[in-house]
Amino acid sequence: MPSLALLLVPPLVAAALAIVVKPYRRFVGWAGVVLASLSAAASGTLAIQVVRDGPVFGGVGDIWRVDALSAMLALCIAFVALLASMLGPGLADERDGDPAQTRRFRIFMNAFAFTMLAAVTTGNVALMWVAVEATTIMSAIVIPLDRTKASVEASWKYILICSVGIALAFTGTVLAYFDFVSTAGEVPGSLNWDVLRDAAPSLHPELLQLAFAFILIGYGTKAGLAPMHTWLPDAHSEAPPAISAMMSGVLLAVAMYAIARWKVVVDGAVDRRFTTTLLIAFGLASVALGAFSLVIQRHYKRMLAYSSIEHMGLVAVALALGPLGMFAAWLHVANHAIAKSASFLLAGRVLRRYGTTEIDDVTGLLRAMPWTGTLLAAGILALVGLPPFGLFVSEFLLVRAAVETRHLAVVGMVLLLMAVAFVSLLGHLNRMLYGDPPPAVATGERRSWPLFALAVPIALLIVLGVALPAPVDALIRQCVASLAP
Amino acid sequence: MTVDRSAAFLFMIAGYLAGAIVALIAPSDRIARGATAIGAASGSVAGLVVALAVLATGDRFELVRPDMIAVAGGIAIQLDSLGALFLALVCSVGLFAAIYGFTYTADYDGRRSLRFFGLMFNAFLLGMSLVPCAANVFTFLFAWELMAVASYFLVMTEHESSDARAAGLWYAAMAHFGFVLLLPMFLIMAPAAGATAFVDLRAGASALPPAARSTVFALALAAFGSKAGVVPLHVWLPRAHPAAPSHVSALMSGVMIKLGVYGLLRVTADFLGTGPAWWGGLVLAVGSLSALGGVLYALTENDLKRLLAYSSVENVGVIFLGIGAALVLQSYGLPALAMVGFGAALLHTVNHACFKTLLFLAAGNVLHGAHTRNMEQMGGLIKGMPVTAMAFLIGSAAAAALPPLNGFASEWMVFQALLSGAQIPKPEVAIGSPLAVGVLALTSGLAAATFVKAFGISFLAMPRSDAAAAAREPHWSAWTALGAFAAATVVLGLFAPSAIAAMYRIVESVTATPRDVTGGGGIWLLSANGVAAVSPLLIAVLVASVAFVAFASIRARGFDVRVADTWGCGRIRQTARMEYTSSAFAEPLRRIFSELYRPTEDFSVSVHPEARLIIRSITYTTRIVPWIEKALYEPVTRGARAIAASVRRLQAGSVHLYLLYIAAALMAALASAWWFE
Amino acid sequence: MFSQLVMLGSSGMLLTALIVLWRKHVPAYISAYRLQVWLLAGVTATVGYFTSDWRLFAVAFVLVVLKAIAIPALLRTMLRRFGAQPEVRPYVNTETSLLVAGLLVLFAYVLARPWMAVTDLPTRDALPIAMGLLFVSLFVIVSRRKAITQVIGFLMLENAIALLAAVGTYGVPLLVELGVFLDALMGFLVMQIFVYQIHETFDTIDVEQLTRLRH
Amino acid sequence: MSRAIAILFQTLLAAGLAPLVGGFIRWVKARLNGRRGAPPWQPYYEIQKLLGKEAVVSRTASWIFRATPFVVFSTSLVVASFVPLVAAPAGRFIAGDLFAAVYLLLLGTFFLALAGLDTGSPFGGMGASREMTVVALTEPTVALSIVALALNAGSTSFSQIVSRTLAEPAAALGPGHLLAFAALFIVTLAETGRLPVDNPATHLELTMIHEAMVLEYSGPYLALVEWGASLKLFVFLALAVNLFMPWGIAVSLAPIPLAIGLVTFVVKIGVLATAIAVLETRVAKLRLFRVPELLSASFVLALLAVLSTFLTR
Repeated sequence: MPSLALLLVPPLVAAALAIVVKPYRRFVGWAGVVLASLSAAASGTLAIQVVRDGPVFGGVGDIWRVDALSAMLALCIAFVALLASMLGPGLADERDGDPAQTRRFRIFMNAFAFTMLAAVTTGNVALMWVAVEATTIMSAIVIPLDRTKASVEASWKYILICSVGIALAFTGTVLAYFDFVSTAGEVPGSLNWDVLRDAAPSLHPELLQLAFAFILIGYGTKAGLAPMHTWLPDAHSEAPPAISAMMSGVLLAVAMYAIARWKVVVDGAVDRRFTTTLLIAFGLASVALGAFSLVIQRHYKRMLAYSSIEHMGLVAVALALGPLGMFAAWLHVANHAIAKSASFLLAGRVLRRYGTTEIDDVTGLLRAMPWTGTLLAAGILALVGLPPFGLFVSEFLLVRAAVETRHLAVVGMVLLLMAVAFVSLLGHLNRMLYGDPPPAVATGERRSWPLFALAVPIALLIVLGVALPAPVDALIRQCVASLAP
Repeated sequence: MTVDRSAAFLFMIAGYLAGAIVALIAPSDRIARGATAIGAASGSVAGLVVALAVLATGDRFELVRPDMIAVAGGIAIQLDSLGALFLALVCSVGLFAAIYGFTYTADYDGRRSLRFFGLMFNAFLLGMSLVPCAANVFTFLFAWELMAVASYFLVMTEHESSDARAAGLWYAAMAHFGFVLLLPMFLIMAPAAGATAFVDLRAGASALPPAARSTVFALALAAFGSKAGVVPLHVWLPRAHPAAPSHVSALMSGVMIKLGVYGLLRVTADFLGTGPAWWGGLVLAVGSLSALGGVLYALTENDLKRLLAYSSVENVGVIFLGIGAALVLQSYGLPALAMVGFGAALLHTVNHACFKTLLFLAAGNVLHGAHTRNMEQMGGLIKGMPVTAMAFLIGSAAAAALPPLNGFASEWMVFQALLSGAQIPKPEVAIGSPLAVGVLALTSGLAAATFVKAFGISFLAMPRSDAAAAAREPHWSAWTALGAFAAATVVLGLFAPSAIAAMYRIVESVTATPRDVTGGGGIWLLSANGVAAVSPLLIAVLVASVAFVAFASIRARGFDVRVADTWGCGRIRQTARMEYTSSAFAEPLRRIFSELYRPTEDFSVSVHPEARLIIRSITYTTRIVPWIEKALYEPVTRGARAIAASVRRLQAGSVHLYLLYIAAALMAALASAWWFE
Repeated sequence: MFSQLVMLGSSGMLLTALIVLWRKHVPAYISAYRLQVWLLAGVTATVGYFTSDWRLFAVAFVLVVLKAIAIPALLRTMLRRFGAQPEVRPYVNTETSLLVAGLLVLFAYVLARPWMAVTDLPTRDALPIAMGLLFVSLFVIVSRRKAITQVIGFLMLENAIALLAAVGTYGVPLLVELGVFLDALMGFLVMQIFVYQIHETFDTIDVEQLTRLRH
Repeated sequence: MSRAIAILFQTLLAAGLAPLVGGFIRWVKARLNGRRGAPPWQPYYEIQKLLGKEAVVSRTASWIFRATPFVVFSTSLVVASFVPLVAAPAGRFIAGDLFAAVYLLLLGTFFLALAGLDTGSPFGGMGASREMTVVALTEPTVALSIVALALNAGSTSFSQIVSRTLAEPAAALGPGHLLAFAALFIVTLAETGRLPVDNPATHLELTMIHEAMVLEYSGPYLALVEWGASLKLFVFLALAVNLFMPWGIAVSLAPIPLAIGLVTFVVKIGVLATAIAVLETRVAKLRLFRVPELLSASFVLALLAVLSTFLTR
């Protein structure tokens, strides 16, 4: 229980500290970093504990339930939150924004981290919904940090679309709960996931199908699956880089986590083909939409956002491809979280130096910012699934799972769409990296600590790509086992 | 001496990694260049040791690390003699390219990021040397993509010119196209869930139904063909190779495209075994197309390195002709004759690696000396750069398949393989092989014309620009690489019989067919049925002795030589503008094959502003339009853009539209839920 | 008696939703919303009374304090701030929007058919009405152009779900109920902040202007 | 060992007879034109004169210009060594087969074209470009006629082909054989620069192909180049004669068959030479861009030859 508390409390403390210290000062930032690393360490020990001796329960009426999948996602969230707190405004960049904005960022960034951690560690499906809704609210506030027309518009669309989506998810939750109550009666802790999973065979199939439809559309909106993805490019490209890193990296994964949880419950009652077909349909739609939106794309932050849609589509497809597919899905989620958050933070640095998000105006990146350019190139190469980075392994496993479950059409479509995304992303990277930097942009870059901080995720990706360490392998195998019916 | 092969193998990987990392963090450019060269050279030497050890003893070298990425089957290394041959190729060319590169990249000091170049050069060599050793699907694809990524960045070193950037993108796109086909091909062959080791693939492939085997073959031909650069999929090769620095294009042209050949051999000869006759027919067709297409485009090319790149496409076509003949013979139950085909293909692979690397390194010297790749501005380089000229001459003679060099030996073997195909009683084969022989002969004739132009226009007569006139030899260390490959070209030519015998041993170990075909007898290169024979060594000795006798007898009689101006129908002074240019040289053949070239010609006369009758200048420009690209690749890119445009319109900006999308999705999901049970 | 009372309450709520579709002035929407919350509180109280579950009384009380009094007051301050311009011509004119609302309620009945078969709760008949209210409030958000109207539509969506929970499962556990309340309140506050920001940067609250971010 | 001496004797015979064939053709053409014409052995005088003269070398030329005459002469002579002239040689000392012969001649042409370019004069360049065009287009025809011969002989080695046609004379009259002979005859005219393709007697810049490349040579170099060219003509004629009409060729190395072989060989070469002379007086030179049509016609002939040998098998 203590490591769970150690995981959840630090972000709250950091948020409270930020609220208390009215004019923002740097020590609040450093305190936030220390607390975030504390939470990350806690998630590490929690993961080891869960892998060693099964799910950890906590809180009154077992509302907290951490199994391998929750631990893995918590690890990702904590890691990305640590990155965001280190490289967010107020610490990393020399010229500080105005203190009020930075203070607001620190408060809601930590709150945002807490809500995501709560969402993955709670065992109660309704509380999971509440936490996911809370993530929307916390992140929405901080998108219009600099009050430009675009960011205000993006935040309005984000809050409106996601709230509508989430409301549908709650309808699905209530439907499932209604079905459970009408068959098993008023049982304490009836909204706990493991209780629902065990009771699933006795529930009514046609009702659970409707519930899953609502849930898939609801949480799908949060996960950015097509056609509910429309908020994602605007929100991720207008939010401050640290927030879009957290949103693109792990918030989408939390929504996929919710869908995966409900998939297990629904698979208990309904024939597996129902959820598989729906997931593959929406997954392929997202991959197609993501890939083709990259072909003619003029802004590099929107480019990274559309790439997230494509990767979430891949995860959705992978979830529907049996146990090996599940393994590929969760490995892909972890790899993508690291690669995408690093890429967004690097894009933030490029934005600060070049002042524009137009790809055509950003030229000669390797010459102007050699280290950021190299790291960004590594990040984007990882995102297109090239060795020696981790995404190559998960995409290889995904295709292997598809071939083994005889989904040959899916194999063809996925490979073709990934090729389209590959050529477009590499084309844009090609245009940005090479050539001569515009005269107005200063060239040269000191090797400061943010660069080392950003080199860590890239190194982690190479480690995951070249030699999947045994503990990670065991953790993800446990995730697959924990989702088995 | 029994060399500890796993130690050497690990030393190879360590060498490359050390070279890469030290180059990346090197303080100065010079140290970065040094680290790159030393790391690459030491890695290559170690790799060479392992390869030669396996080739000599013939028993396989195993190294399995299942724990590395267990879920994908782990990292598995297994080197049999076929893989060892290609590893030897990679390492030998890599070794000399590293040495050559040390002085060649000196021009980049301060201008280019040599650290990044060092990292990528060593990663490229590591990727290439791991491909022939891979023993399971994941390791193979990992090495394959690492090779592609590293070579993409190497192509981008000189990234100022926009066409280098375009070349890089084309190259990356085509390399990925190959990967996208490789993945399903391997996985279809994988029998059980987890079994992706090549041993299981071999078992799985034999158990596949014929339809699946044909799909696997088609995918393999397309994927490995795109890496080898066969015609419909060759568009990246003439763009990427010239853009890369010369020693890198030597590596790419000499060795990297051969890994496409290795892949095809591994899948067809090793995994799939004998297949229907149309397999061989398809490879023959692709081979002929590539041979003819490659040489025709090489003929009209004015950029020296692009000419050599197109000539690589032609030589890959010749290799595919060998493989095609072998597959046809195999499908008609003549495995012994098929071995001649495979042997010829392997021999030509080795030979082409030698003389093409020689040509590219010599072209590198020319680029270093004359600072231009355009042959119209070269000329007379033989006077300033005699050694490079001699190297280029040997390379050109070998590329034009002239005896007694190695090009002739392997092309003669491919002829014999095709001839033995002609004896099969089936009508379509009896017509197909002679046609292939005709295509091969036309190709070698055109290749001779191409290389007369390449050598004659750039090296002989008077220099057409000041830079060409001032061209001088680079640092002497560049000669080591040129000398090595020139010697290899000559030795492989003269002692071709023992080379083809080695190739037969390799093919025998892969296809495990009995070897009743008589290998090279001493100095005689034998045909399939052992009757027709040619001895390059004897020819060389005879020609040399007759020439010596003639020279001695004329020298004995004594005659004086007067040096005077070239005869010019009474003109006063001979200038470089009176020489034949490279486009003029190729003009007759371009006119004859004009339907294939479809040149665009535009002709403009600029007249003096006041007096319309006085013509100031007449400009005539003609361009060979690569219509293959227009026909095949343009529709694909246009289609993708059209779909992208329509997808972009989805994100129209209005919140209400977005909410409508969600409502529609909800209705669809509910309908599917309602319809499902 | 219990089921008739619940039916009366929930159909009343559905009627208030139709008012929003029918009328053109924002103050009318606010009063309609307030009425809807009172009815929701009434339904929750009756369910609490008949199932003698004190928790529902507490929920009803919080509903009244929070959603019937606080939120309408905040909405009115917002209105005073922007001036009560008439609702800009919506996408769909009144007649068709009422027609669509009717269709949506019909669809809700078709959808709810399997639920009716499953349960024998007295409040069974109110389920389709709750789903109807949900679809109508979704339609309000989609069809109206003013930001305030969309906020009200969102609030009615929350009411629909609360009704569904109350009717279907006699309320969810207290902790979840608290969570849902907190989310609803936070959501409203954030939306309110955004409406002020939109007004400030775009100096209009017509959402139609918000189409700069494309492709 | 006696086999080696036979081959040496045969090579010397070829070297001796080659200029005579060139002179004989010129003499027959002169007689046909009603002129007395220079005696057939005139080329010997020319070679002897040239060997004594002073050689002029262009200032721009490199060592390739000086080495080419020796390469051209030696390659032609070596090809003559393994082409069956008087006897059908077999065994160890035959250095190559039909393909090797063709490619060795291609080596000679390769260097001759380079020498043409080396002098830097437009004529050399034009000659080299046109020569390589013609050579490139004749290659497939030569290859296919070799395939036609090799098909029913079972391999591309000379002795095998000669002995097979000797064994069954009926096959020699078959369509495959005749078509292959016609194709090879056209190729001979193209490769050695005879009339329809290139006019050996002219110095007119626009029409000469072979002459243009050797324009710059003088003295002993010119002698060697001319000798090499006549040797090349002699080899092609010998190929045409002995592969298609091998009767009378010496099978064993006894003196009598050798003598008969020599006589029949000289008669056959004489007949073919007069045929060429008659053809050259009748036909005019083709425009350069009509030559490909002639060569593609010969390619079709060779292809038909292959098909017919296959059909009749």
